[in-house]
Amino acid sequence: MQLFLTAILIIIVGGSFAGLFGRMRNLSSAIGALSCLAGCAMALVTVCQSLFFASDTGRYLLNLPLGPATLCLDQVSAFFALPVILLGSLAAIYAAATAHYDEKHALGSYWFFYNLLIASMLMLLASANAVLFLMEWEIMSVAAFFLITHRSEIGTVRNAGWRFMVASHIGTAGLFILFGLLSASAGSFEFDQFLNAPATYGSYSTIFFLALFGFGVKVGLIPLHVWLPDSYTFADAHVSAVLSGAMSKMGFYGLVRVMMFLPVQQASWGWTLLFGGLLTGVFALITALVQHDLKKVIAYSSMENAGIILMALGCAVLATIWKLPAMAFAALAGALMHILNHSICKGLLFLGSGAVYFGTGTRKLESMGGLAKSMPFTALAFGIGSAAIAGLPPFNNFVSEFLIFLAGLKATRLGTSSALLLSATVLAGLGLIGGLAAACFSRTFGLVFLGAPREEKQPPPMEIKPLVRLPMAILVLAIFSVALLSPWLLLPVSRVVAEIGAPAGMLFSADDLLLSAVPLRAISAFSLALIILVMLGWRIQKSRFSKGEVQDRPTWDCGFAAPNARIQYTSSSFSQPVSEVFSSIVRPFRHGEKVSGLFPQHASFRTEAPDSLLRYLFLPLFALIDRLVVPLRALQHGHLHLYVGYLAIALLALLLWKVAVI
Amino acid sequence: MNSIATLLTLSCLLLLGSSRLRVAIRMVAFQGLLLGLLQLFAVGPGHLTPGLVILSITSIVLKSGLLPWLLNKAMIVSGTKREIEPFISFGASMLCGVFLLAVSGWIVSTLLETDPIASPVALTCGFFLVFSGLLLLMTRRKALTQTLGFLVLENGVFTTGLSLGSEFSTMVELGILLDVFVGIFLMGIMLFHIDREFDHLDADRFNELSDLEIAATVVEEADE
Amino acid sequence: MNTAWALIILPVITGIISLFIDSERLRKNILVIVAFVHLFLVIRLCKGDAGELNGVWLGVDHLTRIFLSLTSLLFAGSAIYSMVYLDKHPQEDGSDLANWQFLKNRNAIYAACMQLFLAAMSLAILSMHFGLQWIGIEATTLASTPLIYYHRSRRSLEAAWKYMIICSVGIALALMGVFFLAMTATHHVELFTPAGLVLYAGYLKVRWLKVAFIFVLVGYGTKMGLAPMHTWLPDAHSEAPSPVSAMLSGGLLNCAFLGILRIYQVCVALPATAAFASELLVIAGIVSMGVSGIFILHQPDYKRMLAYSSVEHMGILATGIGLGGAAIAGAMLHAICHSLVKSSLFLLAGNILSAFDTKKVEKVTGLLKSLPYTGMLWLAGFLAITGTPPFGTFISEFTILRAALVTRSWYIAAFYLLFLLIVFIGMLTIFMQMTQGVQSEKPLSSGDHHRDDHDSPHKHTRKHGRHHAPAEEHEVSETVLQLITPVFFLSAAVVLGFYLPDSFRTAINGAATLLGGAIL
Amino acid sequence: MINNTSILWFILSLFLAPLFPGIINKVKAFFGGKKGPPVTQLYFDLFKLMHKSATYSRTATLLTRLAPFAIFFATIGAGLLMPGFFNPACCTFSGDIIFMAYLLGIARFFMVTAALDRGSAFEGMGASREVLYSALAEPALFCGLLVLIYETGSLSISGIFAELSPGHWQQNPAIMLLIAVSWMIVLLTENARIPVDDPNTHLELTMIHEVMILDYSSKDLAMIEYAAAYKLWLFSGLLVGLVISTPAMPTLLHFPVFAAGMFLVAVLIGMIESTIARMRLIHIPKFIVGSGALAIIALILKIAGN
Repeated sequence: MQLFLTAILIIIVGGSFAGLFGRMRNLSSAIGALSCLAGCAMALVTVCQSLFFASDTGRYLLNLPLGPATLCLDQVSAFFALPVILLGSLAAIYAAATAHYDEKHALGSYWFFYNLLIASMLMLLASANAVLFLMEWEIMSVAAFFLITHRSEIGTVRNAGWRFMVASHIGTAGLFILFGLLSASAGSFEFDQFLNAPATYGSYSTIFFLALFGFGVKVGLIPLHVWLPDSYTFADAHVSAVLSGAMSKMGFYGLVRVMMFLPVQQASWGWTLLFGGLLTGVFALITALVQHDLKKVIAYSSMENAGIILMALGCAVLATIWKLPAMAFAALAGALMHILNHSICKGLLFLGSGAVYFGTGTRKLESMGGLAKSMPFTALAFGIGSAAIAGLPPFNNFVSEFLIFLAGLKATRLGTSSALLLSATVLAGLGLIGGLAAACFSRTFGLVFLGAPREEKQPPPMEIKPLVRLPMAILVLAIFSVALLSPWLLLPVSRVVAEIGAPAGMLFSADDLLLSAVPLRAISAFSLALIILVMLGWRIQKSRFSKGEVQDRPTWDCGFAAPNARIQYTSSSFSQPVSEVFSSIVRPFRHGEKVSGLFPQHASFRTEAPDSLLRYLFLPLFALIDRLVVPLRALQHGHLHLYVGYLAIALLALLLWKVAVI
Repeated sequence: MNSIATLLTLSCLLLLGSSRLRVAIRMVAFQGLLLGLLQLFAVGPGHLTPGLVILSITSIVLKSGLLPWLLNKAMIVSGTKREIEPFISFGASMLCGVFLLAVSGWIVSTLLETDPIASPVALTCGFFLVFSGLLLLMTRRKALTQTLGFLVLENGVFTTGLSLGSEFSTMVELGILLDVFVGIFLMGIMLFHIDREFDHLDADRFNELSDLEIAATVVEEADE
Repeated sequence: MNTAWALIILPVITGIISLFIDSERLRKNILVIVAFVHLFLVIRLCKGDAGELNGVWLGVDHLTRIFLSLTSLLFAGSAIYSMVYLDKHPQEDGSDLANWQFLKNRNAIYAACMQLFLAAMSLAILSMHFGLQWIGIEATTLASTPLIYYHRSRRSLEAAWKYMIICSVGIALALMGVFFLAMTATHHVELFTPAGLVLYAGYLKVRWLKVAFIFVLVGYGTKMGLAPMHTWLPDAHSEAPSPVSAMLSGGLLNCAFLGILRIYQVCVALPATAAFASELLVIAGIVSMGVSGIFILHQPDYKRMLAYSSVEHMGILATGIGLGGAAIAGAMLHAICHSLVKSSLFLLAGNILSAFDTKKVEKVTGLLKSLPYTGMLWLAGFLAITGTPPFGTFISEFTILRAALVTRSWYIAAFYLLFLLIVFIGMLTIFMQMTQGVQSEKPLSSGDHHRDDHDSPHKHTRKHGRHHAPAEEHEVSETVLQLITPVFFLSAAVVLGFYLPDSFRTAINGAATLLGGAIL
Repeated sequence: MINNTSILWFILSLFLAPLFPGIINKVKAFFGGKKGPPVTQLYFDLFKLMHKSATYSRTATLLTRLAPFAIFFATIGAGLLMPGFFNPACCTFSGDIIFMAYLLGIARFFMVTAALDRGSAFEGMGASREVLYSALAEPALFCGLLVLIYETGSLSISGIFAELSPGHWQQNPAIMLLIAVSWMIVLLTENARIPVDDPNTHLELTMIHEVMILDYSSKDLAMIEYAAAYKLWLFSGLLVGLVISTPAMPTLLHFPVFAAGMFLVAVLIGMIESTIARMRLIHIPKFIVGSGALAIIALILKIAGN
């Protein structure tokens, strides 16, 4: 545990030194990145110790104003530390490598808050005390806020930062009440006291729904997701990678931790998680399909994956209620693996979008295209990332989605109608989400990298420096390694699942593990075969059979006189069928002049679909609050004698109310 | 004790009704005088300690001597002779005065059910003076009359103190008296500043500092 | 006991002396020396023997230790700051007021009144006798009114006048409360101090104690800025010069709060009045938090916003005390943190005001670029005042919320969190608007005197020594003196967030036991 | 686990797959009163294409060359999981049909991205329609599967087809029929048959599947054509396994009965294609969601049933 805390200390100290030398850009980037890497490496040692060799890493006492707070790293927090360490270090390398791209902003404050964010996440995972947890939770939000508003001279960045801070504060208010109730009924702030706390102050359901609300804001549950797309879009690429890859996972960590406190589960929790997750996933994907900003699409997809993880947790809860250990194991393993897989893919996609932004200088899908020729490596990495995030077989996300499917299938063992309903939702829901995700990411990848460039860029986009490619290469490696080694990865995950299930009385036998491991072995075998065969076939075809190949013809254009890049399918046209089918949910704006006149000169058509929940729920709500508050301001009108009148009225009111009573 | 209290209530009623500032200041001076005497009679003729005598003399000198002189000076300098149409007409404020007297009578009776005190009349007069002081502060336009209102309020508080018979050591009583005097003296100086700044003494035109005009700017949704 | 009296009389003497000194430099030095001597004496007093030195008049118990050290520290901080502040507003040379105005020089008044203000506050905090405490609090009002009227503008005059009238009326009612309190003390009680009354709690007349508490709550509540009586606070704090408003928010509100705590000490002794008093306090607290929330949303003037946030925090204190249990210790910690953070915020507001010469929020943008250090501290202050973790206010607000949950008062907890949220959103909008975004150009700092934008020219045209020099654009740099105090106070608030020194812990727990609450 | 007897059947299915479109065209020609191309036409085409040299568009990248291999091998991989000729599939494990569906998904992903790669307006059009319709079709497939799992209790497709018996058809004919119809519609959608998409139209603006492979030539086109035929074979194999459930059949009869079943399915598809005109594009989503609804109705009946 000491090693873990020294790691955190190194990160913070490095960050503050980088902050001091803000003016010298390279020096501060170097210090910040190196300290972050060193800290992450040391933390990784402890995490591996606890996760792979299942050795107890001891406890540490921190003396806080409200009593001593224990710090301990058990299996669950070790697992959740993996995405934080992985993405934290890679994003640090990426940030250091791309520091020279933008001269305007001082990097000192950037590095300070970046390292603070990573350190607070690691501390959050290690804290086993409510007060320390809340402190780290808010420090994490504050650090993220400053990272998002790093380029604060742009109006929309400030807007995004404002929305992020308000949403995270509302979430933390929920957490305040949650930990207040828990510590009240347990009598102390320690997590291990919470385990067997009687439900004196508020029933288990209130505690669960408070946790769902508090952590749901950070995770992106459907009505609370409003801040998520903008914050991830307007933050820097590597920052949004860390935010979506690591910070939103802290929301899941908190949710799992609180669910471990509650000995008895209710069915209503499971159903809320399940249908909440489904709604989040489908809504996110439909909105993603009509977006025209590259990073906003990726942001919505992180919301979609959050939905999938919530569905998995819902299955796990219901499985524990119905006493189906096999299903619970598959669901929990699926959820945990999906958390890890999603942070890997999402990190890769955001770093890719950052590279695209450095190459082309814009995020608009309408004006991109044909980047594969000028940026081959980024194209390859982004391609693998988008195929992986869509949950397609040879890649890692499919493994975890398959486990969740498996959990849904195993529910049929029970035979009751609710079990059937559960498996129907899981199968149909995940099927639809899988299909839409494949649609969304083939569209994004196609529009950005393939075809011909829709707008000429000066200067023409060039490939990013090799150092910047390193994090992406590592992530691609991680994708393939998790995909192919998934059966062996299941062992540490099973230990974590056992630890999660223990308080709820779920004991997992060896054959539950086997029941999930067998399909995974087959899947990894198939994936390996598929990859090898495709590579082999393409290599043979390229070397032996391609002697007569010709590459100079234009694409088949049905004999059109003057084909140019503008005839390609743009993002609005690609998403037109979807926005047609789901127009009630998405409500897109249609801007465009009608084609008129015998020989029409000019016509343009553009659809735009801002987040419908934000537009129809929160903005009117905030406007209503403002309208309500305005008349009340007449209280401070400036007339002295009325002020004295307030005094007199207050006195008389109290006297009459209380004196009559005495 | 009771006779002085009734005199005080009468002077206060007159004050509520009078529209001319000169009369008002004289009334307040008279009240200061009555208050000094009340201090002597509150304890009863038997045990007059030297401290008590000094106390009443200083309060008479301050309350009916120095302060009215200052307020007169302020009145002359600012040239405001009469209180012009306060928020409620003088007749109405007289009526309010009577109503307040009834209310303070009711409060005193409810309070004194369990433990009676020396002179309930003085207590009612105290409450009445406090309420009419507040009424003056609330309904008059001129800053000068507001100071007078405050003075009446102070007198009311002192009479309640004396009627309840809760006397502290003379040093504390002197301190309280000194504080009140310095307070009103400061108000007098500020009256000169107000007169110089605003060249009028209408307190209700002091409403530059307010939060009325905050427009409800809705957080607009600006997408780049 | 003589150190206690020295604490009070020393500033009075030096205050009067500095009234007649003409040299600016000497006066400033006296001010700072007095501040540090006072601080040294206070520390010696608080470090003194553990037993309460409860004489008839002055006494030192845990409550005094907390508030006296706090006030003295704040005074030292604002004394250092006012050295720089007075340079920015050089002495008025000869004003043509009527001959009544024998005190011509406003800086002299400033120094004198600041020291008298310190003396009055020390008296108010140290005094055990209720009457003496009333004199102390009344003296603070008298000493602070000329300070508010320092800028000699119409707005500051109006603010001073309102402050004077409302506070005096409030304190007069408090005096009535004190008389009623004297009434409750039957012949048994010989010492008219909180400890004395608590000793004979059985014999007190309950009915009069309740009426006394109502009058004291309304009276000192006016001085403290609780909800319906808070109307003077935004005007006074936004028009007063920054070091003065720092002292007002940090020190004065605490004295009034102490006034209420003293009588609350007596009320807690009797079970009947305990419930009565805490219920009233909680209601007043929640109402003031709500009222401050209304006015902070879209507040165009950042000093008024800070003033309303003081109203809100006084509301939090009142709620904390009312809830009882661990919340009382939480409220004590909150009082310390709030004073530290609020005074540093006001001093920073002074920096911004002297640089941008306007109080309008939309005219000040991109603070992080124009005044980097002030900008950073300004943001740190925002995080502190809204109770985000690294600062102590988070610990206290969480303790108060937890106490509300423990006593199963769900509505209070709900309103408490709702209003905290509304205030957070309001302040977030304002602070983001000021610190971020494109750097707004700083007007040519004319430097002669603080000119508020819609301040109408005085009736008498002021004779300026020199006509306006050709406006040269000189960059207003942030001098170190301007920043020392906020940096020191904010770092103290951060330390309180992580580690509570033992002396603080014993003081807070002692105060909590005095007021019938559980220890932290 | 792997059962090696099925590998022979798998290889046989590899050879027989191209026959399937031939039969459909033959039936369509018969209905159209024409002689039509010989049944083995696809074999000749494949043989011809294998010997031609490829031309690629200027805007095409490496992906265009890689995609055909991915499509081909993914579809073949899906075949490995598919029980053919009433024998368990080569590799069976619980949830293998989901893996099969997603393997077809990766094939579709490569098809769509390759279409976008060449930067032509028509291929983008086809791609955007293809992704939407397949996304809507998957839930129907899975719901039908769920009912079958619920009926038979086994989690793998081979187990299901082994358990299926005429008894199930007698017990609740309505449910089985609904599943069959919804799977038929899924077949028509996934393999771009008439009501959803017209395989041999030449109007690029109306195509969905064909337009995406417009720009392919020689060996790539051959592989994709073969993969399409094999996919058709898979889906019809599913249908046959569902309809003709014969547990007690001697192994001798496996081949002829299965071949007859496949022939009947081909004839059915041919008849559908010759009798129904193609649907307007805006109605197609309703049509597919309709098939999903059928499967869900079957599900509800099942839930209400027990």
